[in-house]
Amino acid sequence: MFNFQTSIGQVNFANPIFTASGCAGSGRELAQFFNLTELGAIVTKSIMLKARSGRATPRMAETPSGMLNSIGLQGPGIDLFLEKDIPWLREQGANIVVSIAGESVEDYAVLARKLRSVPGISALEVNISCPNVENRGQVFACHPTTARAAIEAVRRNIGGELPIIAKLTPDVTSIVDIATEVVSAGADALALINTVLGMVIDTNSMRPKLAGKTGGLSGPAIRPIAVRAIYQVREAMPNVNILGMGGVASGRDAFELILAGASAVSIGTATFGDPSAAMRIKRELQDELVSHGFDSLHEAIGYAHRSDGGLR
Amino acid sequence: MFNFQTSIGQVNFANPIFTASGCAGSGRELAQFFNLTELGAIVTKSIMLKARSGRATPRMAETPSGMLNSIGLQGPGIDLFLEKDIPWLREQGANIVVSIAGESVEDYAVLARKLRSVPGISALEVNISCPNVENRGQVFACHPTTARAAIEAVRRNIGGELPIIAKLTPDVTSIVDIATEVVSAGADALALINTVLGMVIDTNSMRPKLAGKTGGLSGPAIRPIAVRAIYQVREAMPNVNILGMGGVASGRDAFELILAGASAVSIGTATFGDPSAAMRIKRELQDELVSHGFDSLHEAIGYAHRSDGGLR
Amino acid sequence: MAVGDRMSTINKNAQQIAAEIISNKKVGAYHHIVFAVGDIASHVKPGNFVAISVGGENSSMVLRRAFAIYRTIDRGATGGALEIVVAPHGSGSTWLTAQMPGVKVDLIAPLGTSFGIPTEPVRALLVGGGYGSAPLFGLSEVLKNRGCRVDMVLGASTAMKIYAPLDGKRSVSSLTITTEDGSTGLTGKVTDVLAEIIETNQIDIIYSCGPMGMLEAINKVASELGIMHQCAVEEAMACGVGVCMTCVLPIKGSDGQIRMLRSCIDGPVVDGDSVIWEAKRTIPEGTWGTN
Amino acid sequence: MAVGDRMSTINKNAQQIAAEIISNKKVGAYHHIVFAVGDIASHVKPGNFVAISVGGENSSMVLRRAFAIYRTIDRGATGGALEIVVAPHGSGSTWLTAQMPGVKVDLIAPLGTSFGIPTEPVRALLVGGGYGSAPLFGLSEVLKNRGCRVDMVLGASTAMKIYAPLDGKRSVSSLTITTEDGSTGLTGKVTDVLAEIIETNQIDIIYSCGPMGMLEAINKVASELGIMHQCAVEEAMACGVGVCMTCVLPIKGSDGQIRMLRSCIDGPVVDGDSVIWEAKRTIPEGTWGTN
Ligand SMILES: Cc1cc2nc3c(=O)[nH]c(=O)nc-3n(C[C@H](O)[C@H](O)[C@H](O)COP(=O)(O)OP(=O)(O)OC[C@H]3O[C@@H](n4cnc5c(N)ncnc54)[C@H](O)[C@@H]3O)c2cc1C
Ligand SMILES: Cc1cc2nc3c(=O)[nH]c(=O)nc-3n(C[C@H](O)[C@H](O)[C@H](O)COP(=O)(O)OP(=O)(O)OC[C@H]3O[C@@H](n4cnc5c(N)ncnc54)[C@H](O)[C@@H]3O)c2cc1C
Ligand SMILES: Cc1cc2nc3c(=O)[nH]c(=O)nc-3n(C[C@H](O)[C@H](O)[C@H](O)COP(=O)(O)O)c2cc1C
Ligand SMILES: Cc1cc2nc3c(=O)[nH]c(=O)nc-3n(C[C@H](O)[C@H](O)[C@H](O)COP(=O)(O)O)c2cc1C
Ligand code: FES
Ligand code: FES
Repeated sequence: MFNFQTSIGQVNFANPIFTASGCAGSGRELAQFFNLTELGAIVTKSIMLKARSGRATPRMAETPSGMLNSIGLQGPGIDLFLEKDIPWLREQGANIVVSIAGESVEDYAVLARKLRSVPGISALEVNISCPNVENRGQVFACHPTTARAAIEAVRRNIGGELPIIAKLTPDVTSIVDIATEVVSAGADALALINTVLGMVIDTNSMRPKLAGKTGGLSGPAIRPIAVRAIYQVREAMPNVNILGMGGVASGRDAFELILAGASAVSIGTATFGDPSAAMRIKRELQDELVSHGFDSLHEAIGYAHRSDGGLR
Repeated sequence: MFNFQTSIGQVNFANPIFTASGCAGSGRELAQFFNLTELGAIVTKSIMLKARSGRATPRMAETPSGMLNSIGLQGPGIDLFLEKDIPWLREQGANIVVSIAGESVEDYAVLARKLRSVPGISALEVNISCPNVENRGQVFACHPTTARAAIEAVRRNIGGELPIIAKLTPDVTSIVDIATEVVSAGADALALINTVLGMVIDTNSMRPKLAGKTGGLSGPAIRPIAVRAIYQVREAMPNVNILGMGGVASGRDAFELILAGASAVSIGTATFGDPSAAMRIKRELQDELVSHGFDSLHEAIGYAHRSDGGLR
Repeated sequence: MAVGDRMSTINKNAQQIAAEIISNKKVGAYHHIVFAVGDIASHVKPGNFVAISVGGENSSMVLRRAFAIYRTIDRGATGGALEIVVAPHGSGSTWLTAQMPGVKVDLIAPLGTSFGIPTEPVRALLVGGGYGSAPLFGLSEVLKNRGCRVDMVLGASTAMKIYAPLDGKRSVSSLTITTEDGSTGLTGKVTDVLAEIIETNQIDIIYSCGPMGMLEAINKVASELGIMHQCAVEEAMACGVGVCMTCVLPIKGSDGQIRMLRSCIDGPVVDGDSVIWEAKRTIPEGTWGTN
Repeated sequence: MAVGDRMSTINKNAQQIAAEIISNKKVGAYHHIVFAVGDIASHVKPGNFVAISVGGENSSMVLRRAFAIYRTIDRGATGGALEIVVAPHGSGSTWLTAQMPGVKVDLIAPLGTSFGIPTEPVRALLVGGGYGSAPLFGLSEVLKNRGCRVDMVLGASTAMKIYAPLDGKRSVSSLTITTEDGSTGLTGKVTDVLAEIIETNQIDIIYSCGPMGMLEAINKVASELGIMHQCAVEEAMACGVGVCMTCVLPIKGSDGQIRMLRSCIDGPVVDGDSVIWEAKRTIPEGTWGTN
C-alpha cells in the first residue's frame, strides 16, 4: 500500500495536496466539484483583523503561462470568518489550515490570540507578504527584522500545539536569509512561494491594466522560481518542513516541488483554470510516485538533493 | 514621417530594437537571417577578461512560456573579442553596444580601460549580475555597495563619451535602491532586466535538470516582472534612460516596455524561437506606435505614467 | 433579485465536462458555436454563463473564458446542446472561434445568476449590445411563455455586429436596431430610442446585456423613469466559479451597504440600481471593508 | 572533418519558411512527416537538421525542436520536400506528430554540419539507434553513388522502434538489426555485433547517429579497432542556429585543445574521437577557458 501521508511541523495530513491561500474561496465554491475531505488540507484565504474591501478592479490580467492579481486581501475579517466559514468547513470534515495576514505586528498578535483556542484547525499559515502600515508600507517578508517581528508575535500568542507556517515572498535578495530568520523566530514550517511582483500595461488604454498598478504573478510561469526557492531553503535547513506552491498544474509539477524539498504542495492558479485541479493533481502525483518506485511520499521529499552538494 | 529614433545616455540610435546580450552570438549567426544594420544596436554577449568555458551541460531547460539557461558566460575573453568580433561587426556597419562582465571590481576596471579607445562602439552595457569571486560569490548587482563599486570602476576607467548602461538583476528586494546607487556611481542608463534565478528538476532523473543546478529564467514568463521593474525605476528616476528587456516576443510586448519607460528594447529569448524576431518586432512595434497616433517613438516612452501618481 | 444570499447554492448545478463542438458557424462578426453537453442543457436558465478552457494542451493561456449562454436544447443526457455567440477579440476567443466540429473543449456550466422572471405577465423591454443580444432570445421565449409582451432593442457599432437570428426575432413583438454608423437600422445608440419605446409600449421592466458603458447608460434611463432594470454585467473573470475574487463589482445590498461582490456568483445578472456604476478603477466610499 | 573553422559559413544555406505538412504517417513507434519546402531541399546534405517551432500560436513552448533530416526530394522552388522521422516523446514532438496535412509550421533548414563523404570508394558501416537511423539512409545513397559499399546496423529497445523503410533497406549491402527485447533481429545492442561486422566486411569508416550513450559505445569500438568514426550528436538545443550557447560539447580540436563547441554549428556531425565522451555534466580539465 502506498503511503501518501505527510507532516508539516508535527501535524499529519492524509495526503500532500492542499489548496493555496486565496485560491479556494470559502470552500463552498469548490464543494460542488469535489469532496473537500479529499484534500490534504484546505488553506483559507488570508484573513485579517477587520473586514476588507480589497482593491479596485480590474484586479487581474492574464500573462503568458500565468496571471497577475491584486485582490488586496478582500475578506470578512476574523470575527465573521470564525463565525461563518470555520464552522462550515468543520461540518464538511475538511482539514483546515488558517491563513492570517496583518498590517502591523500587533495585528498578527491579535489574530493569533483569536485563533489559539479555536478547535478544528490543523495549522496556521502566516502570510507576511503584506505591506506593513507602520513601516512605510514595506512588506513584512522583505526584511529580516519585520519578518521576525510578525512571526514572533504569532509565536508568543498562539501558544500550544498549532504549527506556524511562515509564508514568504520570493521578491527578496536572499530568501534563505528570511527563512532562517523566521524559523529562529519560531516558525515550524515555511510556505514557499507567494506571488512575484509584476505589472501588465494594457496597450490599448496605454495604462497599467490593474487598478492597483502592480499585482502578484502566479501560475506555471513562476514554477522555476518556486522550485529554486524551495531547493535553496531545503538545502540550508533540511529539517524544516516546506509547504510548496507556485505554478503547480499537474502531478508532474507537484512531484517536482516535492523532489526539491516540499512536504506538501498547494494548488493555486491551476484551480482557476480547472476547479477540480487539486483532485486531478493528487491522482497524477500518486501515479508519478508509484511509477518511480516510491512506497511512500516521505521518501521522495527532497530527493533531488541526494549525493551532490549545495547550490553552485 | 514617423520618427523611430531613440537615445540612450546622449547617444542616438536609428531605432529602439536591440539584441539582448548573450542572445545574438557573435552577430555572424544572425547575419544569414537579416542585415545587422537594421538593428538599433547589436549588444554583444558579456565579455570577460579571459577566455571562459562556461558551465557544463545540460545548460538549458524549457519552462512554461520561458526557459532556464546556465551558459556561465562562455566566451573568448576581451583580447580575442577585440581582435575578431568587433572588427567583423564594424565591417558590417552594425551599431555596437559591448557588454562586459567581471569577477572582481578590478576586472571591470581593466575591461573598461581596454575598451576606452576602441573605435566604433556606441555604448557599454555593464553586466553586474555576475558572482563576485572576492565576496563569497555574491552577485554584484544584488547589493548596493558592490553594484556601486563595479560601476565606479568602469566610470573611472572608461573616460570620455562612452555611455555606461548598468544591467541589473530583478532578484533583489528593491531594484529602485540598486538603480539609484548605480546611477549615482556614474551609470548613464540602466538595462532592465537580467534573468530571474530559477530551477527545474528533471522528474525522470529526479535531479536538477541543469548541470549548474540553478539558471536564469527568461522569455515571456518574466515579462510582467520586467514591466514592473522598468515602471518602478522610471517612476523613481524619470530622467534616466532605460534599455528594457525581458520576454519581448512581439511588437505589442516591445510597446508595453516602452510605455512603462524603456527608451529601447532588447530581444533575447524570442530570437531562439525565431532568428528574425528582432526584425518582425521592429515592424510590429512601428505599426503599434503609428496606430496609436504617435508621430515619434519618443512620445511613447513612459506614456503609461501620465496623470496618476506612483506605484500603489 | 436579492444578491448576497446564494451562499448555499453556489455553483449548484455546475458540471465540468469535455464538450464536443457540434457546429461552428460565422454569423456577421461573430461565431455561433454549438456544444454537445448532455443533461447540462436542462439546468440552464437565461442569463447563466459557461466557462471554457482555451488554447488546448500546452496553451500559454491559463484562465477560462466566460460566455453568455445563447440558448440550450434539452434532449436529455445524450442529446443536450448548448449554444454561444463569440466575438473573436483577443487570443482566447480567437482560438475558440477557430476550433472545428469534433474538437472537445473543457466547459463548465451553468454558472452565475439568471434573469428574474416575473410571476405576472408584464411588458418587458430587452436591450442588447453586440453579442450581448445572445442571452436575450432565450429570455424572451421564457417571458413569452409567461404571457409577457416582449420588445427588443439591439445596438452595435455596425451592422455586422448586430446578432439577431431569424428565429430569435420571431419571439419578440417589436425589434428596433441601432448602429452607430447607420449601416443598418437607426443611426445612434440604443439609449437614443429607449425613452420612446418605453413610453409607447408602457414597459414595466428592462433586461439588458452588453458592454458596461451601455448598461450604465440604460440604467440611467431606467432610473429616471423609475423602471425596474436587470442587467448582465461583464467583469474580467479568472475562475468563473467564485474562488478568485477578481470579478468583483461594488453593489449595494438591500441593507444599503455597498459590498465588493463577485459577478460570477452574485452575477452576472444583477439589479441595475444596485450597481455603483461610477466607481471605475476605485472602491466607492463607504464600501464594506474600507473601514 | 575539422571543426571550429566554419565561422564564415555559419547557417549559410539556412532559410526560415512556413512549410506545409504534406503527409504525416505513423510508422512503428514514429511518425514520418513530409513538408513542402521549395528549394531548401536542394541545399540539404546528409546529417543536416531542421529546427521547427512547435505548439502553434499561444504556445507555452518558446523553443524550436531539432530533427535530423531523413531525406529530401529536390523538385525545385515549388516541389521540394523534406522528410523527418519523429518520436512522440515530450510535449513538442507530441504536438508535431498530431498535426495534419495542410497545417503550416515554421521551419529552418538546412542547419549544422553534414557527414563527410570520402573522395575514394570505401567500405562504410552505418549504425543507427532508434530514430537515429533516419539520416543514415540519405547518407547511404550518397555513399553508394560514390561507389562505396554500405553495411548497416540498426538497434533499438524493441521492434516498433526500428525505423527501416523498405526503399532505405534497398540501398545497403547488408542490414543487421538488434533489439534489446529480441522482438526482432538479434537480441542485444548494436555494439554487440559491431566487431564482427567490421571484421567481416573490412570496414574503413563508421557513421553513426543515435542516443549519446550509443555513440560513445560505438566510438569505443571504433577507437579500439582504429577505424574512423563520424557521429551525429544530440544535445539539448534552444536555438539551433548558434546564438544561445546551450548545445555545447567538449571537443578536442586538431590543435589538441578542448573547447566547448556548439553542436548546432560545429555539429551535429563530429569526429567520434574529438568528443570528450566521459565529461558528463562536467567541464573536462584543460578545456579552453577553464584557466
Ligand atoms: C459573464 C461574461 C459573459 C461573456 N459573454 C460573452 C459572449 O457571449 N460572447 C463573447 O464573445 N464574449 C463574452 N464575454 C467576454 C469573454 O469572456 C472574453 O473576455 C473575451 O472573449 C475576450 O477574451 P480573449 O481571450 O479573446 O481576450 P484576451 O485579451 O486574450 O483576454 C485576456 C483576459 O482578459 C479577460 N478579458 C478580456 N476582455 C474582457 C472583457 N471584455 N470582459 C471580461 N473579461 C475580459 C479574458 O477573459 C482573459 O482572462 C463574456 C464575459 C463575461 C465575464
Ligand atoms: C540535432 C538533433 C537531431 C534530432 N533529431 C531527431 C529526430 O530525427 N527525431 C526525433 O524524434 N527527435 C530528434 N531530436 C530530438 C528532438 O529535438 C526533441 O528534443 C525531442 O523530440 C523531445 O522534444 P519534446 O518537445 O517532445 O520534449 P520536451 O521534453 O517537451 O522538450 C523540452 C526541451 O528539451 C529538449 N530536449 C528534450 N529531449 C531532448 C533530447 N533527447 N535531445 C535534445 N534535446 C532534448 C527539447 O528540444 C526541448 O527544448 C533531435 C535533437 C537534436 C538536437
Ligand atoms: C487570486 C489570488 C489570490 C491570492 N490570495 C492570497 C492570500 O490571500 N494569501 C496568501 O498567502 N496568498 C495568496 N495568493 C498566493 C497563492 O496562495 C500562491 O502562493 C501563489 O499564487 C503561487 O501559487 P500558484 O502559482 O499555484 O497560484 C493568491 C494568489 C492568487 C492568484
Ligand atoms: C542563453 C542566454 C544567455 C544570456 N547571456 C547573457 C549575457 O552574457 N550577459 C547578459 O547581460 N545577459 C545575458 N542574458 C540575459 C538576456 O540578455 C536578457 O536580459 C534576458 O534573457 C531577458 O530577456 P529575454 O526574456 O528577452 O530573453 C542571457 C540570456 C539567455 C537566455
Ligand atoms: S471569476 Fe473568480 S471569483 Fe468570480
Ligand atoms: S542551439 Fe543555440 S547555439 Fe546551438
